Amino acid sequence: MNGVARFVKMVTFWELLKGMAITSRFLAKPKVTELYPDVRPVLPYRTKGRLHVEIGTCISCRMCEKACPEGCIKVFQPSKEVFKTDKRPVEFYLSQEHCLHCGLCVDACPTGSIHHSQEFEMAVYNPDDLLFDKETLPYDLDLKHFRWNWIENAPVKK
Amino acid sequence: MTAEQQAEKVSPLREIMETREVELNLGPQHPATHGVYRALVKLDGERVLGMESIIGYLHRGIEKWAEYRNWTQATPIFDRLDYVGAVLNCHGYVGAVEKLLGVEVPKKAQYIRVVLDELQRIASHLVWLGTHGLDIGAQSVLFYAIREREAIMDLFEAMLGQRLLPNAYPIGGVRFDFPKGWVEVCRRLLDVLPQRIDEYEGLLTGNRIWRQRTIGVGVISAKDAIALSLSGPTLRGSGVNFDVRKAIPYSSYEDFDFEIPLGQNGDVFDRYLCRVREMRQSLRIIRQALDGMPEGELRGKVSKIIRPPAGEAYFTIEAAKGQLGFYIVSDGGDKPYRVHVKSPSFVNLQGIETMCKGNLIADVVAVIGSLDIVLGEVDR
Amino acid sequence: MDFATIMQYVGWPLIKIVILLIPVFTVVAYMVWFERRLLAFFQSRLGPNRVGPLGLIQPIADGLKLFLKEDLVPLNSRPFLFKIAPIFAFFPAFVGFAIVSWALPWVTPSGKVHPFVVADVDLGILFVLAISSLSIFGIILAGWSSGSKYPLFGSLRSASQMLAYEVPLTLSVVAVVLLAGSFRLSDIVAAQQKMGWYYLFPGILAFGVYLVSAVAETNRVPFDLPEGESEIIGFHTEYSGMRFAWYFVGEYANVTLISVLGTTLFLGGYDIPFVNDATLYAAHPWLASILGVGVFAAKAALFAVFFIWIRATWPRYRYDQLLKIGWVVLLPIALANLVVVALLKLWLLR
Amino acid sequence: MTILWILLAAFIAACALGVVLSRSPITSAISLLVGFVGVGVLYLCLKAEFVAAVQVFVYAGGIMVLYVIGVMFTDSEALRLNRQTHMQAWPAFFLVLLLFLWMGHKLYHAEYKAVPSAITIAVATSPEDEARTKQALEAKAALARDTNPRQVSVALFSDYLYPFEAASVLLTVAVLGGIFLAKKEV
Repeated sequence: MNGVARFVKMVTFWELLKGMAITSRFLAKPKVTELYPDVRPVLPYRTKGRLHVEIGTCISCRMCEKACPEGCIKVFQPSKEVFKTDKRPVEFYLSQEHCLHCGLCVDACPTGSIHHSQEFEMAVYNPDDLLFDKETLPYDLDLKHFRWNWIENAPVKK
Repeated sequence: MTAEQQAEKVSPLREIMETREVELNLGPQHPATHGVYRALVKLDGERVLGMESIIGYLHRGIEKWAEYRNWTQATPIFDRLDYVGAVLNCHGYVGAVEKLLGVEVPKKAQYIRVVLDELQRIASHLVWLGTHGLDIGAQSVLFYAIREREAIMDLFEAMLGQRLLPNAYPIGGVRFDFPKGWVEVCRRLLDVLPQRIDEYEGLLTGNRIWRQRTIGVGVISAKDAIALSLSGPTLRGSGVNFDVRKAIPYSSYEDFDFEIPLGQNGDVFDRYLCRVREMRQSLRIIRQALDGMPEGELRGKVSKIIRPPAGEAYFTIEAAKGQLGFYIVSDGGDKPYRVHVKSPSFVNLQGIETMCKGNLIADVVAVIGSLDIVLGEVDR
Repeated sequence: MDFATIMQYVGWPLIKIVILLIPVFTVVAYMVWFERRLLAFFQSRLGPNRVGPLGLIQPIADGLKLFLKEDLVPLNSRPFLFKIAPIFAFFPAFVGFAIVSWALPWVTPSGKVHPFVVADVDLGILFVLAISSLSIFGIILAGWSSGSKYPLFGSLRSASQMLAYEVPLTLSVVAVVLLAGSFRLSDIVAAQQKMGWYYLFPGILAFGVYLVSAVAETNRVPFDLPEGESEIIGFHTEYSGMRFAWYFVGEYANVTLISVLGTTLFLGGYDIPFVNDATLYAAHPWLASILGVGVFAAKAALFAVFFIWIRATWPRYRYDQLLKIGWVVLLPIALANLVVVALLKLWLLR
Repeated sequence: MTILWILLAAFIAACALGVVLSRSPITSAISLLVGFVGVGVLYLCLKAEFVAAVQVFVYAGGIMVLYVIGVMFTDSEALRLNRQTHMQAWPAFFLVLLLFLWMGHKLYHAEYKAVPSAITIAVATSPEDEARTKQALEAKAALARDTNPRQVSVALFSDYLYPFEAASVLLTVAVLGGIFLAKKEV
């Protein structure tokens, strides 16, 4: 009996047809392709995009510079006299070209001045464009592109 | 009759028509080698007489790299070993440093690590399933598998901030708790995935073409597998019950109830079945971990600058590909003196010659697929 | 020779060829688009949808790109053979379309009959088989003249594969020829119309054999070993630009031809199902012809969808398994079927 | 028609010469292939469509593939370097010449019987004789029904049955012998 069943299975291509049924089921289902430039992706809050530095709250402690495994951050402290009153760095360089987006600098920062933004479109024609300085580092979060994701985010880190 | 005996028996026809073996370079740029792996295959027609693995095309000096960074800075680079199982690699390194430091990881952090590890294992297996299917010609499985992996990657992005190489764990625990709503989404995924795995099995497991291509191909016996020190599903496909999660439990794996799927014949099909079943077991583990999530600290007591005492530690976990070991030596400084990685892909790759000999070229492709090698881990 | 004779022997055929080739080229180009889209839909993707509405200009963009690419000839190759090999792969597929009869003939008011076929030759189907057996040289010569090992393996595989599958293919066609009693494609369709049902049913085994060997003949999944992307990259590994495109076009032309032939042989060609063609033709000859072409295309599209569907679903066979299926499974089935069909013809379908 | 025929014949002869004279085996094979196709076209000109199709199908499509593969996998460079000594060339030439002379003689003195075609019958019929007209029309219809493969098969299974069967037995023996040799030697 078992042999008969096996023979019937062999000549009826049952399992091959089953596979075809599975593929055909997806014919009518909604597609998963993301139409990226037309439909902006929805990014969760914790996305590690380009590094964003609030120069105003930075105290030039250089913790991020020490934490960075790739050495892509360079902070220039102001002179001693200025530092007593104004701790903001005179210059802050960030080479996005080498950034691993590992988040170690964010961990290290005592004031929360450096954090990952949600900007992810970092393709440039010229590698030099990936070198950011004090003026170019902060950017305005263009909120109209980013809806909050289905995962509501955890409270903002202080 | 072996090739040597055939060569000895000289027939008159053979004297006139002397045949030569063809040496074929499979790779380094080849669609089926899963990276820049080169196999020098000696062929008689399409039959493989001998095979030589040539590796090193993706050598990036990761181990040396780590010696020039301090202990914390070295974590992100180990994500890049096995780039489809980054969280697991990170766990391996971080676990080794914690062992050397003697840090107690809080229970909650351990559970979170288990959830993420198992998700990563499923993601890694899904990539393997897709590419393995594609190697043997089943196209759609790749896209279905990548689609499901995408959902897992979304979970990673929400939890860890990145999709592929998230630098998941700091030394001593985890960074954050799950974000709000994450657990519900994860549970929804856990409900969907078994049906999806059923679909893959419907496309492949029963399919007569798939069975003909995989059953009895690339056989390696349990004895050979142990002798070559294979690990992971590649070893378990031969019927050897060894899983680091059971044998040397780490990160509270002893709390969970799961089975180790075993094969019998050690052929490509058994390794395939092992991995597919392992995905189901991983789902079980994640569910248990989410259900039994304890409350508590996220991170153990670790100073900001890590200086482990002089000494050495070996810590091993069950990565998606097999046993991943980190042997670290400290001279008491803030940088590792030596980090050695026992990477499963590199070890498993040794079995390829035993498996491929006497098979056809098409089988070599199937065998490479079934070993699930990632060249980033082979060359380091 | 007067003008009328020249027109009869040279002029009209040439005009017909042009009229035929333009749609055939278009269909072949859009087969690629159709396959990519449908395959993507099976895989829950969208496929090419950027160039033009629904990605409809994609084939033109692809063709343009291939046309503008550099034509590389490898150093180790035999340049002459390397250059002529694509022609061998390309032309047999297109020549085959000449004998396909697309619809019932048009009758002009003056009583002249214009058949919907370039050359309704006596031995139509045999002619196609003979010509298409030449297409194998395109593959063999490409593999050999490239001076590279992967193409060589590809061509070796494809040669043994085509030899193995041409026999069952021919035998399954012969079964239909037996039933119809003619090699002429229009006669085969007429015989099916007369019989009242399509040869799919008396020749179900032949149909199965035809399907399998057609897939193998066109080198498609699960028998796409000569290309076998993931194993040996294929016989056209070394080709680039337009020469590669000829292989590509040739493959899709083959798929189209095989679909069209299968429709004619087993699905009744331009016969409109559930409608008495003869009465419709008597009433509105033009309508019957146009509908006939439409129905024909729809039936052939079924074949194409089937090909794409199995490409989306099944894995690939191995070289030895493939040959085993050809010689050990299909050939005996085809032979037995031939006997069965002959007996049917003798006693039942006289 | 004659011009076409002569051109074709010359083309085929050129191909045949190419087969014999070419140094590189692959060129020989290709010219043999082209020659086969040319012969097929020649058959077409002689209104033997079936034979033409079979010629292309079997020789060009089937047998030549095996030839080409055989040539491909032998070391053609070594063959080319190994310049063949042509000691047999002159005797062979004379033998072939003799053969041609004999064949020409036979052909020249052969008697040709005209095959009555439908047209000749139609011309021969006189409209007066009703019975003969009917008969002629029937014959014409029969001839029209007589398609090429039908003629071939009728001839094969009636007049030439014995040679046909003998040839098939011979081929079977050859196939079996080939398998036997291959099994034993390789």
